[in-house]
Amino acid sequence: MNLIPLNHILIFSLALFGIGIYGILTRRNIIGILISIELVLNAANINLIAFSKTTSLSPETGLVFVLFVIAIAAITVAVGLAIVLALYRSRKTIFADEVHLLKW
Amino acid sequence: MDQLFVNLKAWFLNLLGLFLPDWLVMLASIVVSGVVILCLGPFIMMYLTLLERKVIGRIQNRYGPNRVGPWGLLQPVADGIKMFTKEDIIPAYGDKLIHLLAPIVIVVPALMVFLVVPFGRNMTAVDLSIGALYFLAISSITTFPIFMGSWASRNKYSMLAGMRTAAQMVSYEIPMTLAIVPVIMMSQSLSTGAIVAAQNGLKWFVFTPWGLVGFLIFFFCAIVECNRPPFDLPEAESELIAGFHTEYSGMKFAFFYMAEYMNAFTLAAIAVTLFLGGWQGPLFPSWLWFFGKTFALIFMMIWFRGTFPRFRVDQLMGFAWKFLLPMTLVNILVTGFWHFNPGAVGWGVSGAVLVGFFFAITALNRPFVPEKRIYELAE
Amino acid sequence: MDLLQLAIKTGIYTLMAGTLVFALGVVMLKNLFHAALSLAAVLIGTAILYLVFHAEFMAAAQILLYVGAVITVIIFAIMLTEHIAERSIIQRNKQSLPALLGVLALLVLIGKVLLKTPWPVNPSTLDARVSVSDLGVALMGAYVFPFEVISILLVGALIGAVVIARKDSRP
Amino acid sequence: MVTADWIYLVPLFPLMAFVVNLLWGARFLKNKAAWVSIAASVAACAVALPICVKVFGGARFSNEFVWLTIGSGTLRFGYLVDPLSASLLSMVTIVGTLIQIYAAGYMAGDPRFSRFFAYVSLFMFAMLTLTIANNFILFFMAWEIMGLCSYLLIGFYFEKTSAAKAGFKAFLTTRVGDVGFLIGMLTLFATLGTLDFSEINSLLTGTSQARLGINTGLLAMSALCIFCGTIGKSAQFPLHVWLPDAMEGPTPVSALIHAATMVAAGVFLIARSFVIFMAVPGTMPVVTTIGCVTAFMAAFIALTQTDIKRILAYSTISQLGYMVTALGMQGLGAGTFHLITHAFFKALLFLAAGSVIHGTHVQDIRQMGGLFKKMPHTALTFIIASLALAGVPPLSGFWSKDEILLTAFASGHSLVFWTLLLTAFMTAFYMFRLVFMTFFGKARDPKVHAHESPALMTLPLWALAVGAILLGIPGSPMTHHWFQRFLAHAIHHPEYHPSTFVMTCSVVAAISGIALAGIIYLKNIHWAEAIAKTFRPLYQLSFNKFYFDEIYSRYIIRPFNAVGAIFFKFDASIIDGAVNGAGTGSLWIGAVKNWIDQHIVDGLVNFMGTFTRLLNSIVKRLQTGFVQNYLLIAFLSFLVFIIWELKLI
Repeated sequence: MNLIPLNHILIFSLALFGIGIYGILTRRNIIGILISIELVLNAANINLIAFSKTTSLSPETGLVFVLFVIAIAAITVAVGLAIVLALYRSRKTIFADEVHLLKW
Repeated sequence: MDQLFVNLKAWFLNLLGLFLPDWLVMLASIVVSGVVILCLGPFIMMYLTLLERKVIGRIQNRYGPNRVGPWGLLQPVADGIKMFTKEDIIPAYGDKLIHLLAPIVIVVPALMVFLVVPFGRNMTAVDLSIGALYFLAISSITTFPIFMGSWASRNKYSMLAGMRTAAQMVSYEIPMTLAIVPVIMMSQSLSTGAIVAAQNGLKWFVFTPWGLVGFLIFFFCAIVECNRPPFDLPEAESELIAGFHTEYSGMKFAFFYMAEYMNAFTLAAIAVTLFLGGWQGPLFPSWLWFFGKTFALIFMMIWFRGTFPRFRVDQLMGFAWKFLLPMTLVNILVTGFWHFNPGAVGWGVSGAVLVGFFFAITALNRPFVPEKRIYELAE
Repeated sequence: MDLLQLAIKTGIYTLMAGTLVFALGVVMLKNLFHAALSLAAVLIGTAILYLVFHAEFMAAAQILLYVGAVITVIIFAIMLTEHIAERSIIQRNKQSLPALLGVLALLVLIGKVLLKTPWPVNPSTLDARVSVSDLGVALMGAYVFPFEVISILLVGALIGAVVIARKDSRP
Repeated sequence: MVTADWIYLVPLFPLMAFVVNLLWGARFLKNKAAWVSIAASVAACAVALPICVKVFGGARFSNEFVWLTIGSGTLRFGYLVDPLSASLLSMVTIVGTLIQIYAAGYMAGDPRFSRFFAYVSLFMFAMLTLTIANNFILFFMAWEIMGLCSYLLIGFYFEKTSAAKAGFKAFLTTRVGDVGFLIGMLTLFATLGTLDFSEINSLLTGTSQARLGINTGLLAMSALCIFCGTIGKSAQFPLHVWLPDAMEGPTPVSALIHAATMVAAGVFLIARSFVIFMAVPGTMPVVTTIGCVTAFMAAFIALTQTDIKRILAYSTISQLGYMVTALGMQGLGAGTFHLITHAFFKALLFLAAGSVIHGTHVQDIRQMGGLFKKMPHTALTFIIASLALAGVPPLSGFWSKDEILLTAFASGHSLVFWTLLLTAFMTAFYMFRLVFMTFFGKARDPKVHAHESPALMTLPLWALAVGAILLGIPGSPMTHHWFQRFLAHAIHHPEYHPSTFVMTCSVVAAISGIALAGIIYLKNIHWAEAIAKTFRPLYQLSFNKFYFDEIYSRYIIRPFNAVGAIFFKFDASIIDGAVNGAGTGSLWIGAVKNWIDQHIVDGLVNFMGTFTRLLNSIVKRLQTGFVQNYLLIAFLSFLVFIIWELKLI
């Protein structure tokens, strides 16, 4: 760990986070959005582990949190994709900008 | 004899150490073990194919391949040469990149698993502290190439087969993982070496009730993981031609073929380490015990291939979710019980619980009666 | 010895760079399947990064859970819906410019914050190795409540997902 | 045993008859209605006569109950039966019953038969209440109801416009009198503080110092005003015009109301309030002169009249004049005695005239003649009554008229005596002119073929004839003026000894009148025209009833209408103008308000509407429906938040 200064890791995760956000905002395909969400969560995980390794008092807290984050990610993907399937079956499209029933 | 190979490697390293800086020597040891695995893998795969064809032949009351070399020993070499020389077709509308990438991605994990397999006393390549988990993680990656293969070839049959294989492998991964849990509970550690050490002196886990059940479940899951019959539905010839690797020919197909057999070998090896005491054995050198047990299991697999008819898809899935999964959960329960009072009492109670639960689940799983179709006549 | 370290360091940086490239791939790639695979690559990259942090269990868990389960489900979803999306359809909607600007601004801002704040590096934890058993104890000890909640959440979510995605059996 | 308290029943029986006839008359009773009202009046007789006999024996009944309490004062109604009201009571009930029996025959076949008898019963009720009333208010209420009944009965044949006009005229003229009467009553109440007869008597006949406190001037005025009521109701000099026209009504009505009872009510009023007149002697000459003038004038007009009922009407007016002059000369007994006797033979005369008209269907005596043989009963009773009226002894008329002449002579009113004597002569002349022209001589009009009336009509004639003959005795000297003493025992007034001179004068006047009539109208009829020509102006004057009607219409009605027209114009132009002006004004205000409401209020509301719509169109752009837009907005706002919070820039 002492090989790499903490800041670099943070920058790296920040970059990942930014790319993820950009992906969420621009991807037309809903599954694309879901993937980008995974990316964002992953960036968070990196930070968690980096901090648990360097600063936190009890090192295992970060790790436990990473486990929980992974569980949450799994849940989001499962529910998200169920919705995508239902959407696809009913509206024959999975493009976010085509699903605009609530448009004024 | 036992430490033959270990001493051989130590000797070689000292030889190198004479004229190389020590970090280079470390590197060399890594390289050596790497090379050994890389050679061992394909070699085993080749002779597994031969063994399988010989045994299936014997089962079908015929000789296996015996034309090429004495008793057909060179047959794998011939196959290899055939694979090399065959024309390599790439589907036109397929996804070229993914198409080429698929065989690589399937072989690499197969080889990576060898890392944690303890061939003999202190003959494991890298004794990771999370050996078992590593094995599980790597085996879970094998679903990817199947997707890539079936998707890249852009034809309906491979797509369908890909979906089925993936579903099948994902469903059986869970019982396999849970089957390992009792072993880890009892051996207090994830690393394969520790697990084998926990089984020394004929205290193989298989001789415990939960061990037996765990072994059987793990063995079934292993067979399914590497798509061997009777669970080889996806690339069943009669239905889906060659399943997800229909479009592959030549060397790419060889990779798929090799990955399949290497998976078979590693799964058998892991089964042995977890349940059959790995290289523990009274008389013979540790690695001999290990290879003996592993080939015994492989023989079992080939035997299965020759005897059992193929499973239907829904039976396959139902078997995993509705039977294996509950059994593993109960098994974990029983090991908890066993941990506190092993021996005769343990056998009695856990045996009763397991058998009782077995019949309970089979009773629960009423045979699937397809929904009665209501044909509305066109008005 | 520093040579080895140097090698490792360069290895790590290239790993990070590669992960970033794959991350961009996830966002930029037109073909969704490629995006999913590049996501798998990113996840594997981060798993390796965890190894650097000596969090082997995390790496293995990440690969097993994330790559094995999550990505598989995503690819299932893509397979089920992909055939309608021809390659030609543009995959990015029109608000990419403002989003880009926003993200860049975010990066700049938080970057500044990160660089400016002096993170208190606790030397004792640097070389502490968290073994799997410590994790197990923590999970079952201090964090048993979140653990139970997560399990309930998982069950609920999965059942919900099944209900939503189930083909409507009602006529 | 009939006790005093039954007296209430006397007026109530006719009232019940009225109600029965009114409600069920038309549909159920039809021509049986007559028996209902006759039964009621017979019952009234059965109750009233025993009481009167008791009163004749010296008894006196009076009782009252509290009708109304006004603040501290209370209004008490009740009955007072003293000699005066008892005599009148008996007269009214007997005559009323006989006339109703006669009317049953006379009105047979009339489509509004039951309604006629309802009105008659109502009249009987009013007359009886009037006679027994114990205070002026109850008296005045009965007085008004009688006025109403006279209007209804005069205008009974309302199809004929003349009848309707006559009814209207009668009602209005009596109304004028009634107003005077009301004012009199009010001033009386103002001065004496009470309207109860017995209380007034006790106040005015009491000791002097009680009387000193009373304001005599006001009392005189109230007496005169009360006398106006009599002038109106009893058809005295200025207000007598309505009586001749009242002959439009059916003959029994004329008999009952315009001969016997109603007109007598006026005289009865003066009798009732005689004490007031006594208390203020100054008013007496006024009464006398009015009475005397009326008597002479009416008799003079009657000379030249040709309609049988008009002649009798004028004779009634002159006889009333007699009674009023008697009362004016403080001859209470004489006046009332003449009232009673006159009621009988005048009713008889009218009924007989009625049967004549019933037989010949003609009212003009110039078309009649020689009816004696065809209608013997009617003729005989008619002749008896005429003799009584003319004052031929021993009939009742002679005694009562003689009493009045005696009072006039004895009290020194020589002028009055001689005019009354002349009037008596004229009365005798026109009565027998009538008798000879209708019953004797040749039938002048061949179309007229008379027939005798049925028994139902002739019987009451004979009953009345008996009354006419015998009733003179109680008041005659033979019984020592029992009647006058009976009447006046309470009020002391001068007693006069019968003088032979007065008797002889009156007999001479009567006989000469009859003889003159016989000479002219039996033998040489042409003398009549000759006299008429010689005294042309006098004849015209008499024939046209002193042109009273014309005078009234020109000098009273026309100016009255003119004033009315002026007021109408004023009302139409100014008041209506004001009202219309208010209307249009509010219209204008409404219009202005409408404009304001339309433009300003609605404008405001619409503005609110459009403003919100505008706002809406701006804000709704935000809802693009794209999930990622919302995310972008969230993200950018998050950025802004960070910049703001952490003050990075």
